[in-house]
Amino acid sequence: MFEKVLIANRGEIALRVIRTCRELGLRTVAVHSEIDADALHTRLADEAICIGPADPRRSYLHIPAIIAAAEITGAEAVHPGYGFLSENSEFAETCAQCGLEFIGPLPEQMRLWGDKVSARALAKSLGLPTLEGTDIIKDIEDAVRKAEALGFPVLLKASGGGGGRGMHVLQSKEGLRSVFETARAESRAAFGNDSLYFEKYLERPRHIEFQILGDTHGNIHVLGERECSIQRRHQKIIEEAPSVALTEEMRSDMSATIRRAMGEVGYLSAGTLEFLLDERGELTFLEMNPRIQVEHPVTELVMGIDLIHEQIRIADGQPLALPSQSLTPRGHAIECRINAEDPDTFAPSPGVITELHMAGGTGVRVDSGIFGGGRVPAHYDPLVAKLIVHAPTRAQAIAKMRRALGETIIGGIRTNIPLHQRVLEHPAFEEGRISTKFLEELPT
Amino acid sequence: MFEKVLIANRGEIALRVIRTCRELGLRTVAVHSEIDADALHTRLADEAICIGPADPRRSYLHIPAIIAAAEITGAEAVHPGYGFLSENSEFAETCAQCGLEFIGPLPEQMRLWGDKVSARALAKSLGLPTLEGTDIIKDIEDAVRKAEALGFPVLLKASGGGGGRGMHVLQSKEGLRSVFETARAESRAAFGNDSLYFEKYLERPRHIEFQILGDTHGNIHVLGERECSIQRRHQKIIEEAPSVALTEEMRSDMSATIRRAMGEVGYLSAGTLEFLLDERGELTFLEMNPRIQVEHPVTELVMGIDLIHEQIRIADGQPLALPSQSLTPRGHAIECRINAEDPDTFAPSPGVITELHMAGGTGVRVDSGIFGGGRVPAHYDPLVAKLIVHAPTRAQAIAKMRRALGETIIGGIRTNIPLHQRVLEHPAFEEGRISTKFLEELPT
Amino acid sequence: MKLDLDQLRELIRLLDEANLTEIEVEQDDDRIRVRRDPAPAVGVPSSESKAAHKAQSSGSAVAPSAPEEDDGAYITSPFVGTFYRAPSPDGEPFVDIGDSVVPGQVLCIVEAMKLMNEIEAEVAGTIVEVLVENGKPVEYGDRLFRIEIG
Amino acid sequence: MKLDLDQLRELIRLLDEANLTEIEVEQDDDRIRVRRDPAPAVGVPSSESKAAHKAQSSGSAVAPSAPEEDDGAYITSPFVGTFYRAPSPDGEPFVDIGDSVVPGQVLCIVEAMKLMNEIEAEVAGTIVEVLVENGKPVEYGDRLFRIEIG
Repeated sequence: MFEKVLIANRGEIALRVIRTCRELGLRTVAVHSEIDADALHTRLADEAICIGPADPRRSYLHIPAIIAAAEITGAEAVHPGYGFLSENSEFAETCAQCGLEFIGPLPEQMRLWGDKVSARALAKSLGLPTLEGTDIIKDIEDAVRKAEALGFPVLLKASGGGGGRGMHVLQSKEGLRSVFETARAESRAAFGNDSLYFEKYLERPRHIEFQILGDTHGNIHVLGERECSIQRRHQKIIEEAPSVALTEEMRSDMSATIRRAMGEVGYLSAGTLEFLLDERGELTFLEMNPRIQVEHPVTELVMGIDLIHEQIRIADGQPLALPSQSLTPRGHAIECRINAEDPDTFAPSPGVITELHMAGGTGVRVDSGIFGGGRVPAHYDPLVAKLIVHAPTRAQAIAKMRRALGETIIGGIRTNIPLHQRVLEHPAFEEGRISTKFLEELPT
Repeated sequence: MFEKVLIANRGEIALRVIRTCRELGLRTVAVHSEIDADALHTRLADEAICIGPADPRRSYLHIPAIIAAAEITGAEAVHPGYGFLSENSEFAETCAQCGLEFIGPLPEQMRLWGDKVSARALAKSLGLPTLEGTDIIKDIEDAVRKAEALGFPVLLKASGGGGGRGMHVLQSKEGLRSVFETARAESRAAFGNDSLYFEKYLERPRHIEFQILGDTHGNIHVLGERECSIQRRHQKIIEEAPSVALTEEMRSDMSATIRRAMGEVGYLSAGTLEFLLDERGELTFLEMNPRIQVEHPVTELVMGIDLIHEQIRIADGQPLALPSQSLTPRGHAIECRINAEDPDTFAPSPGVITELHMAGGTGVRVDSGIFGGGRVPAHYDPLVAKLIVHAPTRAQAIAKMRRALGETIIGGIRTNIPLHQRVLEHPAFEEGRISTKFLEELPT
Repeated sequence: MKLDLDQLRELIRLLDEANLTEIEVEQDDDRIRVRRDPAPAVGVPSSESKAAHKAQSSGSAVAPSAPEEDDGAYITSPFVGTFYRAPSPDGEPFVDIGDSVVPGQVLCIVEAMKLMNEIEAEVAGTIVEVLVENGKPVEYGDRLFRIEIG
Repeated sequence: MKLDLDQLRELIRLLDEANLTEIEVEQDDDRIRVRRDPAPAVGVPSSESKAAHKAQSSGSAVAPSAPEEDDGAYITSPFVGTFYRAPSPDGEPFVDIGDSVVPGQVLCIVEAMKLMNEIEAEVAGTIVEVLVENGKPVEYGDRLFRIEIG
């Protein structure tokens, strides 16, 4: 077993990984940019190495600096967290070449699922239900042809995109040309790839995703679903497990399908299969995220497991040995992503934390990267803390989250706590009548 | 159902009750002394009433002030927490006379179990195994006779005592006279009652206690045991659930005995039956605490319930309806009581909190009454926070607690965190070889 | 001197927005400085409580005493309860503004648990202000009357 | 007096970017000062980390540059890696104390991922101190040499 793990990330997820490593008796190396010299992950790791300036391209995204940090500290394994280099197959390969255990999927799996069009084709061939969609669009004439064949409304998507970026809804062929040109330019700029394709556009789908784990012994576990329909511009902000929209039959059918499919590709480590659920109750495959996700704690709470621990076991070649009870959820969990941003304009709100009181008590988990007196830099993701609750029922979890949000105080920066409170107080949310359009349609 | 609850307490337990009330949609009234005007329970309740000066006898122990606070705020129920008035039958009676629902046992139950000698006799008559002991000692001649009949070593105890105070070990009859006189004077001063009795003294017992709940419909639930052997001068500092010292058979046998016994007396609300476990595996009844206890969260975590919620349901006359899974523990939980005191001399260490970083992440629960910039007054219990962890196994819970203690930072006051760390690192603790003598015998 | 308040407000807004502690601008003979010292109480939850914290934590009166203050002295409540100015609903108030009082004289009643607690003056003086309305709840330490000693 | 708010905002941006606590500018008779006191360190976890925080958070050198300081200037490491003073284990050091250096002259090697990165002087001057031992790891921004410019 490796004994020293470098965490190639920052913020709450770096802390999350450090914590499990420490519980397992593994030593930890934090890497940090200059502006993060006093950050919590820098302070709480056993060792910390400054790898570059605040600009993430020259620090957290700079592969040679991270590898060099592993070399000089003698780290034997690397956990990439989420974001940054977590889905970069070149990074995973470089780690392997340098004799570092990469705690995550194999590089070929990352490549396999990284391109949205090929991922969808693969999913289809593996027997997963997929949304009707097209191949790569050749040109504007082809676009018109393909869109009409599919039937409006359609969604124009970037093949190399992700995180909801680079998507455009078209209700009719009107304006298709200009949207197509814009999207192509955007995609080239953002992803270095201007391939676009169409998908059937669903008006009010739910976002449902399944957590999986695969080990080197060919075992695949499907650890239930999460509902992440509360999104703003395709960025999830509230997630829960389980989803009220799935029946026990839908859950077990889809779990069996996924287990078979992922067993076929020999998937390793943690991964998430994202689906849309339409109003008729059909689940269709959207994409596969070959990494740990921000919202993984809701699964941990209802399943009673530690997903980072399982990732480490898998990287060490151990077989999965989850208790049988971990395959059925216990109670209900909800996560609110606390972002440093204006709750109305969504403008980022970096700054110094002048006041801090995080919620506590029964059934409350806090995964946070901030501390009183600490700085939230403008250079990185605005996620500063995750407030996660667990209760016997969904209604009790909602009551607990309201209580927890009410006693959370973060001064010095603006946060989206008021937005969370508005969602949590909304009757439609309470009744579970939600879709990815919920926030858009929420009256202010 | 009552809609407004007054919490007749302060610190973490007041917050604990406020939180559950809020989750249930109940309004809360905090009472506070002058020095607690800025305390967390004062700030987080819906209303707060100043009831007197810092001296607890003129505030938190002053029954008329608390009742008057309920009257002027229109509170309909009172939760006493632990300590202060929680075991005062006169307070419970006064609440009833004033039309306030007392969230706890009936006054007659408090009286029944409040006197240690009569409690032991009652327990014996109810079929609970009791430690060999004597009646009230008449005088010094009677003391010598009784001690010799029982056989040394013996424990001299105050009939009205509690919390481990007023106890003396006698290895032989040498010195019995002076110890007897001292103990009698102490007991008179501390408890207003100079009745003393002997109990068989066990050299290295474990402290094991069972959590119970009884409702107005005659249902009694026994919610497993807690092991609280890590004590300093009979003050518990680390508690866990379940105990490694009980077999499944011992647990279910004792649960059945307790259920029958408590059913017979018609016990209401939460209560704890404390036992000693000797080296031969015999459990003997020690005392019954008719209230919620400091260490109740370890039971909550392994049973997946909220004991304060259950107390409120019971006070409202609802029948207990715990899920069947709540009768067998899931995983292992440990609680460390963080006290504002010197870890070596145990001298209290009040002051202003200048730095505060509480642990977080998977399986960590924090019940705290402090905040950065807040004051820990010298007038009250030194308990400032409870760090509670939950993990699948005891070994994992220990690793998690070490991790959590390591990242907890409380500046401005001294705390017993270093003592907790020494215990958690000790091989005997790790192996579960503990007794109430553990701390005494721990090398510094 | 004529203040440009809008300009000042703009500066304060900037101070807040940028989370600064000081802005100073000097132009010709004019100088503006806005400053906010950082609150030492980091981590103080202050926004959540809905409680009206009438009781001052600095309130030093622990009895119906009359501590000297810059603007006179106060009679504070030694009990939590309901404040009554008269012995009965229709009765005359025990005292009113302008009345002279002597030590031991009953000033009001604070009722708690159906008990009428008579609050007596401990000093001689003149009532100059009645601070609580008849029939309203009072907390321990609440100011009831302002009194001019002598 | 008329405030140039845009100018003020620009100063605040600069303050933030450079992580400063104060900027004061005086020109002719005008003076502007913006200031942000560091929040008092309540809640700052400081005792847990076992990491040797060699990198100063105030380290402003982001390249092997030679920023002026009161006691000379420093060459800092632009890479994480292992510091070597000579091109080979048996070789002579590139430079030693007392040596004059010119811009572009190789001063040392920082090895990372088996790549030997040559660190060059960007200014002319004299090496007055070697701050890292041969073969030791260095972080980004670590000071390698002190140099007297000129």
